[in-house]
Parts: sequence; structure tokens; C-alpha cells
Amino acid sequence: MNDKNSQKIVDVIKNFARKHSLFVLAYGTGCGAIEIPATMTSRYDAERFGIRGAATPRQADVLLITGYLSTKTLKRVIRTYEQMQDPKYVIGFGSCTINGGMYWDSYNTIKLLDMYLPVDIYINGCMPRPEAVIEGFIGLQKLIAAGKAEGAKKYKENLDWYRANQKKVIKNWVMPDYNW
Amino acid sequence: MNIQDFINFLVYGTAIFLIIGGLYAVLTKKYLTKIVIGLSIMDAGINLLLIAIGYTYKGTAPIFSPAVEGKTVTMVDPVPQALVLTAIVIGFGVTAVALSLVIRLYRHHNTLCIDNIKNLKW
Amino acid sequence: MMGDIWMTLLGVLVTTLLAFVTGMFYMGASRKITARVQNRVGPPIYQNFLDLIKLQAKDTAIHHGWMQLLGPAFLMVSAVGSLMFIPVLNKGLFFENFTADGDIIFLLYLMVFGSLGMALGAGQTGNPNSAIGVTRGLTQMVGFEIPWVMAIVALILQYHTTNIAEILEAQHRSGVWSMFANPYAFIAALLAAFGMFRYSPFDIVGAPAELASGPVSENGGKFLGTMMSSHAVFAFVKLVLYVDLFMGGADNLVELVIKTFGLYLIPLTYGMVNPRYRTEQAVRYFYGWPTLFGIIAILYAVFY
Amino acid sequence: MNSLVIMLLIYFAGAILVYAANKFSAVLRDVIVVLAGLLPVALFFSIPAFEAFQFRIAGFDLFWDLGSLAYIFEALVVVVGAASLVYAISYMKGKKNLGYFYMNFFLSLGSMTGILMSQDLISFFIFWEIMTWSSYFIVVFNGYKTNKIGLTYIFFSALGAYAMLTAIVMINTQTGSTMWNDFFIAFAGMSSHYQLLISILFIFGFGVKAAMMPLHIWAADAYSHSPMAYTATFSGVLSKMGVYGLALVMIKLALVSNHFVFSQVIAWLGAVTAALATIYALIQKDIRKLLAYSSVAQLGYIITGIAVGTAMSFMAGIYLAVLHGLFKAALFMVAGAVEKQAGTTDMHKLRALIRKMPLTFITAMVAIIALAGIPPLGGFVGKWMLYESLIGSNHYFLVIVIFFSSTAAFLYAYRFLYGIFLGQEEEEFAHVKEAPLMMLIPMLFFTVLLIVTGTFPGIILGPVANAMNHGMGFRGVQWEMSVLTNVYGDSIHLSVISTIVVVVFIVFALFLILKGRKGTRYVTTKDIANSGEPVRPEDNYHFALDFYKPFERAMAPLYRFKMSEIYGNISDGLVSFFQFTRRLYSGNGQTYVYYVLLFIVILLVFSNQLINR
Amino acid sequence: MVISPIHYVAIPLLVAFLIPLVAKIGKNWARILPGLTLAYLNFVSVYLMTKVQETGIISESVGGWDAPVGINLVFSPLSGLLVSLITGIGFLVWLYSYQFKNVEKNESQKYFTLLLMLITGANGVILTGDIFNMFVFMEITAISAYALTAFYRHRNGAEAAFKYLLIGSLASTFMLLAIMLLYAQVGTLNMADIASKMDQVSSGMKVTIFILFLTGFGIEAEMFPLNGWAPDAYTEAPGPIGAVFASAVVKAGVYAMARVVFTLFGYGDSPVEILIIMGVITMAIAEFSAFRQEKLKRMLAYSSIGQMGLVIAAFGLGTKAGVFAALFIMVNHALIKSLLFLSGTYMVYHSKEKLIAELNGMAKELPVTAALFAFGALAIAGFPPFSGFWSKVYFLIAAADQKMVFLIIMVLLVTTVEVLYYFKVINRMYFHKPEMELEYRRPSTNALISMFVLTAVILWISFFPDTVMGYIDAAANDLVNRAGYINLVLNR
Repeated sequence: MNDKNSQKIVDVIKNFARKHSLFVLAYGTGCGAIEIPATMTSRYDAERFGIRGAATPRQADVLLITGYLSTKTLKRVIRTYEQMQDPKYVIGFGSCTINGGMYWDSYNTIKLLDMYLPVDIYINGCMPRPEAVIEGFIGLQKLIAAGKAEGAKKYKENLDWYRANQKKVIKNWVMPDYNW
Repeated sequence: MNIQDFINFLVYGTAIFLIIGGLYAVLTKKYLTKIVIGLSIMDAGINLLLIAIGYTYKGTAPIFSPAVEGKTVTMVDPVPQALVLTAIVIGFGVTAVALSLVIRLYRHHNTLCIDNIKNLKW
Repeated sequence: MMGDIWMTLLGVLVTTLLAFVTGMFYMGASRKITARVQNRVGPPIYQNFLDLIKLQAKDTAIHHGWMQLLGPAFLMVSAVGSLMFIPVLNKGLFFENFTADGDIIFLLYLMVFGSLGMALGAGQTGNPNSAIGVTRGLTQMVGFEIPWVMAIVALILQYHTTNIAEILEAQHRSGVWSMFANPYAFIAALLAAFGMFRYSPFDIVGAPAELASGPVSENGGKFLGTMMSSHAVFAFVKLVLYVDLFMGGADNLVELVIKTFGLYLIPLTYGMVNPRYRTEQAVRYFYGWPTLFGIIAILYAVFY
Repeated sequence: MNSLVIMLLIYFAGAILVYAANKFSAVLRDVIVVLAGLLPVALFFSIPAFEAFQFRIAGFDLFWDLGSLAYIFEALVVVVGAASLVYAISYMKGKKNLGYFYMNFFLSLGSMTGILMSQDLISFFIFWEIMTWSSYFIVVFNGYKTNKIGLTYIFFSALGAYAMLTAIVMINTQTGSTMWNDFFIAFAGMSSHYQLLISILFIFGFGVKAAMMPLHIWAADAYSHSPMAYTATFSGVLSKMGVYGLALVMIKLALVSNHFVFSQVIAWLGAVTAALATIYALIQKDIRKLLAYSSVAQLGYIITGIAVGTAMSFMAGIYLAVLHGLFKAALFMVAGAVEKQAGTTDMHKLRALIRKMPLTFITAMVAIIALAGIPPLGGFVGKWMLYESLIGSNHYFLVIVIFFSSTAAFLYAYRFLYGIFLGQEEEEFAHVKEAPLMMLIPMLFFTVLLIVTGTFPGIILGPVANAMNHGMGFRGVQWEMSVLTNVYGDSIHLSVISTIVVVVFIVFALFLILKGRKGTRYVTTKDIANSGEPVRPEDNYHFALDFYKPFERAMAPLYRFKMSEIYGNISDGLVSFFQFTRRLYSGNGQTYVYYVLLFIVILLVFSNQLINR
Repeated sequence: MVISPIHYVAIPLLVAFLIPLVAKIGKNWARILPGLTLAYLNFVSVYLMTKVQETGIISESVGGWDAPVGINLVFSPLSGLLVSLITGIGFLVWLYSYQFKNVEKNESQKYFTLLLMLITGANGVILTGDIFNMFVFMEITAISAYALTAFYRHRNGAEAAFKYLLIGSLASTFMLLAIMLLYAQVGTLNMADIASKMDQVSSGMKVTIFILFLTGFGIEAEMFPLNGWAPDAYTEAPGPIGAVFASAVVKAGVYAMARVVFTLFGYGDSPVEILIIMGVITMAIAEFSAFRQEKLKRMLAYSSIGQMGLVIAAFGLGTKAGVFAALFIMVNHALIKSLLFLSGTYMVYHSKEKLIAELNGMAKELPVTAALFAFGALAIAGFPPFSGFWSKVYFLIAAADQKMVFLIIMVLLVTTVEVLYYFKVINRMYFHKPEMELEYRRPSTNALISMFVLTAVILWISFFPDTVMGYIDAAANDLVNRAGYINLVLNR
């Protein structure tokens, strides 16, 4: 067994574990936050997929952005995302994160989250029902198992582009550098 | 009451009266000169008492002169007299000092009331 | 001589592994049981292993200083160290490790060692939540240690030894488990155990929503993973200690699992139906009935 | 010449020389300080046996000899004294009146030596008082603010010393001798209440120095407000003179068997001291104050150990006393280093010095581990022996109180480390550097010493057992280098424990450090998970205010009890009484005349009583 | 010329009245002459003290009449000790006052005249063997003390002097009354003779006389409640005179009281409760009052009263040990309190109110004086190894021998208060920052020398107490041995 093979096996194990152990940092920005308790508790019980809440970004794997983001909130979201450790994933939750949703003509709301953060998977709907949320998670799991959930890598590679976008909307940019 | 007792009574009584009176003045009078007077009266009383102790009825002066030589005479005790002389001198000195102090106090305080002269207390 | 050392080493490894695996499964079981009580399906019983692997596989790109690096190591010393001095099964049935030195008072201190080291690690991170969590944890500890020590003193007085193995033997000689010989001590210790396991209602230390998981809020990846494994070992250590002290130990692994798991269920189920105490409420709780039971236990041991 | 006298002379001559040298040159002064500090160490450890020395002054026989128990304390005096002096050179640099400081320092060291070698009560008392005033002069060294503290200290010390003096003159009357030994022998022959009175007076005197409840009120302030270089000796060694005296009185007089209830009271006082001082230590915001209260608490354990009076508890008491001298000296030195380098000792201001002063932190951590009694360091050994002996001698509830305070001690132990060294970094302390070498050397010396004595407590237990067997009237006290055995015959091997702890620790520490090492790097503690809000440089989220608020709430009834308030009321009452006596001198001449007359009248009225003679 | 005890009285008295004459010749001579006189007296002390060690008691008849009839001066170990002390301190005070404030000006004649008279009086009180003579000398002492109190011609001086005079004349009245009654009973004035005839006196009369004596001498000895004059007089008299008061006037009073109690009445066989009670009360009230004082010299005055209370209580113990302790305390107190007064005077030299609060930071400006004061404070508070400690220990041992535990405890508690207020002053001198600019005056060289001599003597007693204790022991024997005194004086 050469290095490559063993690496491969290790990767498979790792990805399996990652897939079944998603610590979610739910960033309850908009109305979507109301769906999270339903998802986690008895009726839909997301824990059976190994999905559980994380208290801080240091421990989290998944950043769940539930709803619209104002420009003011965006800064905090970016900060939170940057404090998470690799491997990390972002789920855009609800139509607001895709195209602004009902805030499509708001002057201070982010219309497309992907411009600012590398979203791995979107869950559409306004609001998405818990079934849809679970569906989204399963989709993420599949991506992880396949090793395709590489948002973090993308973010790292295109940091300048993301930064430019972020700085365009965030006026007072006082943040530590992102360099891991 | 014979004369001896009467004299004794008179002298002792006067002495004690003087002492008590002096003390009364010292205790109750607020006026400094009166207090000094009280002290003097007390002194006088004590001196009188001292004399009285040395006094013997019908005693002569305690001088050994040819007149008394060879006889038995009652003499008054000479020692208290000597003492009294000294005591009077001392009393005089004390009174002098006291009065000079009274003058000094009056100059500074413009009063001689002892109640008002208590800068130094506690 | 060399053989002895290798045997010792083997014993250490096997015991640790046993403790680790059992503890992980117990923790998984606790999640499962909680889920079932809440009418959920719950994660699989091996879920914690997956979590652990994931955590160890996660990057830990940053640390806030070398005390944070060492913090989990302190915790491990406390867990693994205590394990070395506790007889897992009755005498002669399993590796004896260092049970000859298994002094109960020494263990009391060694078990605290970890939380204190961990607290140092938490302090180094600079997150105020960590420090707040630590103060709560330590305060709570002052609460539950008192009935716990009272129970232990009662046991020492009863069996005239401080060695755990000998307490175990004494129970066998008399044929009565000490939980029956001195039930008050057992109750005091059990009530103290509620605090020791830090399940609800005594879980204010790491209250996730309020304190962002308290002392561990800055720790992810390998730190969290190591802590998790040490918690697993530690849970096993506490359970075995209780079983040894109060339930006459175990003759084989099955009996051990039954006893420990049975014991484990008590604080777990107690937590399921209780909301969270504030810190001072928790302390007052421990200074109420548990301490009273402790005093009765000591008096019972002295006069009976 | 007699070696004891030489040691005494070195200290006292050092005092005078230092004062004189300070007038000429600072360098010369420092050289004398180091020499006069280290010379006794060399002398003490190079001389196998000390000869006795005897002379006569003012009609009293003075007899100097170093007893076997005193030997242990003397070792503490010379070692901690020398370390504190070396430390002081750097610590006190740039301060004024150093000649005065060092003079009193040497005087107190010399007087402690004197106390320990006094075999008679008179020289014991003389040295005791020299110790009191020399330490007083250092307590007030920091000027104006320490005034009241100094007065409290001197007041209680004077009370204690005079209680002792009363006992001494009573003994002199009873036995016609002022030798300790004669007193010990004659004690058995005294009447019971006389025995009790003398013991109470002695214990009152020693209890003041040993900061026993309710005489502890001076201790916390005095310890925390003298210069830290001296406090290392003050709290570490000087308080042990009280312990030494207590040990002599409690054990040599066999108070446990003669006056059981009384010795129980003392034991409980010790335990209550420990508990209350501990809970007060953990709400302090000043590290010096925290350490000071902690000292009081530790002395409480020691008093309990000695008062219980079994062989093991006594051993534990003395062992803790020695160890407390070492680690508390180290801790006060740490506090001093922090004070010197960071400019404050307020835990509300201090934060995150660990990266600036790593060696200081290591010293602090080792000393704190020793203090908290966590294995494998020495504090555990002492606590273990104390618990075992208390349980073994049926003091079950005493052990609970002691355990409570020792658990609560973790709280302040943690706060000490966290408050100074951990938490979020602050711009203000960015410039702080590690303590100077001259301060580090004694600190690290204590660190090593603590680790060694923790693993091999026999280094201390040996002399203690020797003293117990040969001077204190215990029989057949056993000890081993690294094995502890309790009354039930169970034993623990400390070297095994240390090995396991160290090995496991190293394994996991290596695992944590090495795993993913390339990707792991340090970020400042400003970079924390803070709900996405980046911590700006001017923000600081360090948690220090009301650190143990939950504990305070839980223990509210205990905090309501304040000894200082009781003493405050007493002293207020006394002062108003003094004010009244002062008003008797009303200033009016006539009033005085009234007094005179009143005096005469009263005497005349009571002249019957005078006639009867 | 044969050196005899009479020199103590005659020479200073003579010189006192010579001074105004000498001043006509040269101003400086008037200042040097008292010094020479006192130096000579010190020489006499040394000579006689060595002599008295061999012969026991030197009794000198004045005017050729022998003891019971004529007036005699008794130089016993006791009176020798005290007289040496008084003349020694008198000399130091002269040295100190040589360049002192008003003394330096034209007033020096009066000052030194009064000083010499005071010393004459105090010496006379102590040396004389005649009770009326004692009264006379007491009055000489008192009158010169009144005058010295009012020496500074400001209002407070006169006030203090007047109060002193008021109570002092009461004292003299009572003394005279007592002497008179005594004379009426036994018909003699010689103390030894009275003592031998004391049995003739009825016990009621004895007690009355005793009470009168107690009051009379108690006033001079600062016994409570007769000491109203003391704080004022100490405060307002010139600084060095405070030292003289503490060492001469008061000592004379205490000596007289002790003589009366021990020799005249022979009450010393068993504890004299009244002395013990009054001593303790005196001590307690004085030290308590001292604690609350705002003025330095007033505080020292109260402290002095407190010490005298201790001495009185020690005499009251009645045993030889008690007397020994009392004498030891007297010696120490005379020396140390003198040092305190001398050094304290310079620290409040320019101050109007002489407040303790004004001492803040004084040690910076007057390091030597402050150090001496601090040393004195330590010594008088009885901190070992300084001399105050030895005397205190002997007092306590004496009390313990009488099984007076309560006395011991009371005394020690009160001493604690004393410790406190002395340390308060030391604190202010050394550790407070001055609130305003300090006005101070450095001690002149002669003043420094006198303070250093005192310090050296105190240190000597501290470290070599045995050298002094021999003399004190002899003195104590002298006082306790009533029969011996009577026999030696009356040549039986």
C-alpha cells in the first residue's frame, strides 16, 4: 500500500466522519431562524444525521445563513466564516440569500450571497420547510462524501475577488487579515 | 470649760475656720485674686494650727535665759515656731509668685475669671 | 524487570482503551436515550466516534498560546491518571495497574487537577465566556465536593482504609455492598454525582446559548477532540469509582457495564426532567440535602 | 567562637553595615546584602552540629542552642531569607531609604534566628519583640497608606507579645527559672487552671503571629502592603515563628491530653481561619491581598495540624509550614515581579502577561499547584497527611471544614493565575518584559525546590521526624523518602504518582503540540469568537470584575460575618472612652482642686480599709 | 574641702544667687557657671557613689547637731542614685539649653538661676532626713518650677503656671498639715526618729496622716486625680524643662512618697493596695488620654504621668522586687523621657501649636533628632532589647510574685496603648508627606551632644543592664530595710 492509497483510505474515513458529523453554526439573521428549532427538535430530528448545533465558530463545520443579510450583518458573517476552521461549509438558506427575495430592491441588503462568501449549497424557498432544510443538508453530505464541498478552498484561492466585493459594500473595513 | 480648753478651742477653731474658709474661697470663687486670697487664708490657718500645736498653757518663751536657769518652767515648744517662720516665708513666696502670675494672666486674657482661662485642656 | 514494565504498559493501554471505548459508547447512549425520551430517533450510538474523528481531522490552524495547547493534556492526565489507580474489576480479574497506590483522598485531588488545568487552558484563550464558565464550574465544584467528601469520609471510617481496592475487598469480606451498609453515604455521593457529571440541571458551566459553551468556546479541532475523549475516559473513571466504592465492584466486564450503566442512567434521567440551576442555586442545592445526608452518613459510620 | 553566635552576628552586623554602606555606595550595599544573606546559608548547612552558648544578663540566664525542631525552621529562615535578599536587590532598585529597609530586613532575620535558638524565655521574648518592631518598620515602608495597617499590626503584636510576657513572668514566679525546659518539666506540677491560663496566654501570643482567628485581622493588610521582597520572608517565614511557638506549647505541654477541649478549640479555630480566609481570598482584587489571605488560610491548616497533636498531624503541620514558606515566598516574589514589571497588582487591570513573563508564570504555576495541594507537588503531601491524620484521630467534621477551604482554595489559585497571566491581551502591557535575572534566580530556585520536595517529601519529613523523635516527645515516628503511609497502613508511592502524571502529561502534551504543527500558529487573544464582531484594539473583553460573583451569592451568609467590623466597633468604643478620659482634664484649675478634695474625702471615707492593714 | 552631700544643696543654691552677680562681669560667665556647678556635682556624685558602696549610708549633720535633733542629710544608696540621676540630667539639660531660644538672650540668668534652684530643691528633698526640711525643699522645687513653667511670657505659660501653683499650694498645705499632725504625735521631725516612734501613733491618726501625705506628695508625683497641673506645665514650660520635670520634680515627689510609705509608716511589708490601685488608674487614664492628644509635648506629659503611675504601682507592691522595679523604671524613665523631651523640643521648635500633625515628614529634615526620638519611643514603650524592657520585666516579675495577674494584664494592656501612640508619632515623622513647608531648626551642637550622651547611657543600660542593676539593688535594699535606715541614721 503506497502513500497515495493510504491517503485515499484516510480521506474516505475522514469524509465519512465529516459527512455524519456536521456541527452547525446557525446564523439566524432573518425569518429563517424560526425554522431551525423545528428542524432540530423532535418532529424532524436533524440529529439523526449527526447534525447538531455548535456554540462558536471555532467548533463549527457548517455556517447556516438563514435569510437576508443586511450590509451591516455581512461584516459579522464574514468574520464568523473566517474564524471557522477548515474544512468548513456554507449553506445559503432561503431565497433571500440567492437573489434578495422580497428584499430585491432594498438599498442595504445583500442580494447574492455567493458574491461574498463561497456558498456550497443553497436551500430555496421562502421559507424553506424543515423537510427542505434536511434535504439541503443531505445534499451537503453528498457533496462532502464526494469531496466536492470545497467552498473554503475556493474562498482562499479567490480571496482578492471576494475581498473586493466585500469592501464594496462594507464601508468601515476594520478586520484582522484572513490568512489560514 | 476652763481657760485652757477655751484657748485651745478658740485657737484650733479659728485655725480650722481659716482653713475651711480659705478652701471655700479657692473652690468657689471665680476671681483669681480671690483665689489667691483664699490660698493665703488657708496658709494662715495652717500656720495658726502649727503654732497652736506648739503652744503650752502658760508656757514661756523657749529661751534659756538666766531667768529660767535652774527652774522648772513650762516652755512652749520652739520647733513649731521655727517651722511657722519658714512656712510663712514660703507662703509669702508662693503668694508673690501667684500674684505676679495673676497680673500676667490679666494682661493676656483681660479677665480674671478662672472659668475663662482654660486655653489648656484635654 | 523489563517484562514487568511492558506488562504495566500493556495494562495501561488496555485499561485506557477500555475506558475510552466504554465512555464513548456511554456518551453516545446518553444522546440516544435523551433523543428517545424526547420522542426523537436520535443519532446512532457510535455517533461520538464520528464526531471525534471529524474533530481530529479538522484543521486547528490557530492557538492563543501554549497554555491552551497544554490545557487538554492536563485534562487527560487527570482522566487517565485517575484510571490507573482505580481497580476496574475486582482484585485479580483485570490489570491491576497502580491500584496499590489507589488512595481515595489522592484521587479526589487528582480528579480536580484536570479541571484546573483545563481552566488554565480556557483562560489563555482570552474569551470572556471561557473565564465565566470556569468560575461557574469551580464554584459548582466547591458545592458538590462537600457531600462527596463526606460520603468518602464515612466510608473510610467504616472500613478503616483509604485504599480503594481495600474498600472493595472489605465489602466482599462483609458481603454487603456499602450502598446498603451505609445508604446515607451512597445517597450523598449520588447527589454529589449529579454535579460531577455536569448534566442538567448542573450544566450552567457550558451553557451553549448563554456562554457559547463556556470554557471550550475557543477550542475546536484537536483541542475539542482531545477533551471529548478525556471526558469519555473520565465518565468511565467516575462510574467505576462509584461502583467500586458503593456497589462492591464487578466480577466481570458485563457486570461492570450493567452496574456502571445503571448508575449512569440516574444523573442522566434526573437531568432530562430538570431545567438548569443557576450557579448559586446549584451550590445551595448541594449544601442542602446532600450535605445533610453526608453528615448523617458520617454519624452513622461512627456510631453504628 | 560559637557558630550560633556567629550566625546571629552576621545578621546583626549585616544590619548595621548595610545601613552604613548605603550612605557611601549602592554597589557596596548590594554586595553586603548578598554576602550577609548567603553567608549564613553556607554556614548553616556546612556545620553538622551547633554548640550551646550560655551567658547571663540583667539577672537572667540566657541559653542559646538550636533544637531539632528549630533546626527545620532555621533552615527556612536562612534559605528564604537569602533568596528574598537576592530578590530584593533587583526589586528594590530605585527606591529610597534602602539602608533602612535592609537594616530592618537583617534585623528581622537575625531576630528570627535568635528566637529559634533561644532555649530560655527571656531571650525568646527579646528576639520576638525585635522581630515585631523590625517587621513593623518594613510594613510601613511604603509610606502614608500603610500607616493604619502598621498600627494594627503593632497593636496586635504588642497584645500578643504582652500576653506571652505575662505567661513568662508567671512561669518565672512558679518555677524560679526562665528556661523552656524547666518550664516544660514544671508544667505538669502546676494546678489545672494555672496550666490553662499559661497555655492560653502563650497561644494568644503565638496566635497573633500565626494569624489565628480572631487575631488574624492585621495579617492580610500587613502582608500585602509591605514590599514584596520582604513579604516573601514575612509571610513565608516570620509567621512560622508563631507556628514554632505553637508547636512547642501544644506538643511539649501535651495540651491534647491535658486539656483536650482547649486543644480542640484551637484546632477548630485553625480550621475556621482557613475557611474564612479562603473565602475572603477569592474576592480580593489585589493579588497581594489575595496571597495574604491565602497565607492566613494556609496558616489555619498548620494550626489545625499542630493542635490536633497526633504524630501524623503534627508532621503534616510542620511539613505544611515549611512548604508554605517555600511556595508562598515564590508567590510573593511573583507578585513582586509583576508589580515591578507591569506596574500594578490590581487584577482588574492586569491581564495576559503569560507571553511577556513565561518564566514567572511557570514559577507561579508550580507554586500554585503546590499551594492548592494538587498532586504531585508538595502541597498534596501535606494535605494528604493532614486529612489522613484528622480522619484517623476521629476529627471527621474538622476534616470537612478543612476540605471545604482547600477546595475553595482552587478558586483563588485559579484566579491568581488567570488574573495576572491569562485572559485577553492589553495594549498597555505590550511593553512588559520578563523580570530581571536577579529576581528570576530566586524564583526559579524555589520552583525547582518545590518540584523536588514534592516528589521526595522525605527531604523535609526526615528532619521533622528526627525532631519529633528526639525533641518533641513522640516515639518511633517513621518516614520514608517518597512513600507516605497513613494510620490504616495504606501507603502511596509519590515517585510512582509523579512518574505517571509526568509521563501521561508529556504524551498528550506532545500529541497536542505536534499534531498539525505546521498549520498551527499563534494568534493574539484579541482574535476570539465574539459573535462575528471583531475585537478592536481599544476594546478589551477580559473578564475580571466580580470574578466569583456566583460564589459570593451562594456564600452570602459567610461574607456577612466580618471580623474587622467587630474590631472596628470595639476600637470605636475604646477611642470614645479615651476621649472621655481625656476630658477629665477639663482645663479649669478649680476642677482640679475639686479632684484633689474629692480624692482626700474618698480616702478618708475608706480609711477603714487602710486601718485594717 | 571635704566632699560631702551638703554640696548638692549648698553649692547650686549659692551659685543660683551668684549668677546675677556674675552676669555683671560677663554675660557668658553667667551661662557657663551653672554648667561648671553641675559638672562639679556630677563629680561629687561619682565620688560619693563609690564611697557609699563601701560605707553604706553617709549621714551628714547640718550645723553640727546630731540626727534626731538637728537636720541631717542622708546620702544612702537610694538617695545617691536619684541625686546622681538628677544632677546628671541637670547637667545635660544645661548643656542642651546653653544656646536655647530665649535662654540665649538676656533671660539666661533667670533661667539658670531657676534651674539651679529647682535642682537644689529636688536634691534637698531626696537627701534630707528631716521631714519638714523635705517640705521646704519641696516648696523650693515647686516655686522654681512655677516660675520655669511661666518662663515664656505668653498667655498659656502663665495659665499653666497658675494651675500648677493652685494645686501645688494645696499640696503644700496638706503636707504641712500632715507634718504638723505627725509632729504633734511624736514630737520629732527627723524621719528616722519618727519611724522609730511610729508605734506610739494611734492607727486612725496614722491613716489620716498617711492620706494627707499621700495627697501632698501625690500631687508632685502626678498621681491621678491630683495631676491636673502636669500636662499643662509640661506643655508650656520650655522644652528642656520638661525633661527636668520628668526627671527631677516628679522623681522627688515619688521619692518622698516612697520614703513616707516605706520608712516613715513602714507600710511596705505587704502590698499597699491604695498605691497599686491609684498607680494603675493613673497609668490607665494618662495613657488613654495620651492616645488622643494632638500636641506632642502634651502627649509626652501624659506618657510621663503614665510611667509614674507604673512606678507608684510598683512601689505599692511593697516587696523588694517591687521597689527594685520601681527604681529601675524611675531611672529609665528619667533618662528616656528626657531624651524624648529634648529631641521632641527641636521637632516642634518653630511650631506655634506644637501639634503632632505638624511632624509629618520631619524625619527628612531632622534625621538625627527624629531617629533619637524614635529610639526613645521604642525604649520607653518597653521594646526589647532597649532598657525600658528590663525595667518592665522586673516590674512584671515583682507583680507576679505577689500573684497579681490582674495587675499584670492591666499594665500590659495599657502599655499596648502606649505603644500605639508612640508609633503613631513615629509614623508621622517617617512615613507621612508634609502638608506644608516645614519650618524647623537643626539642633545646635551642644544640644546634639547632650542627646547623644543620653542615648549612649540608655544604650549602655540596654545592653549592659547588670552594671546599673547593682546600684539599683542597693538602693532598693536601702528603701526596704527600714530598721537599717533608722539605725544607721540615728547611729544606734
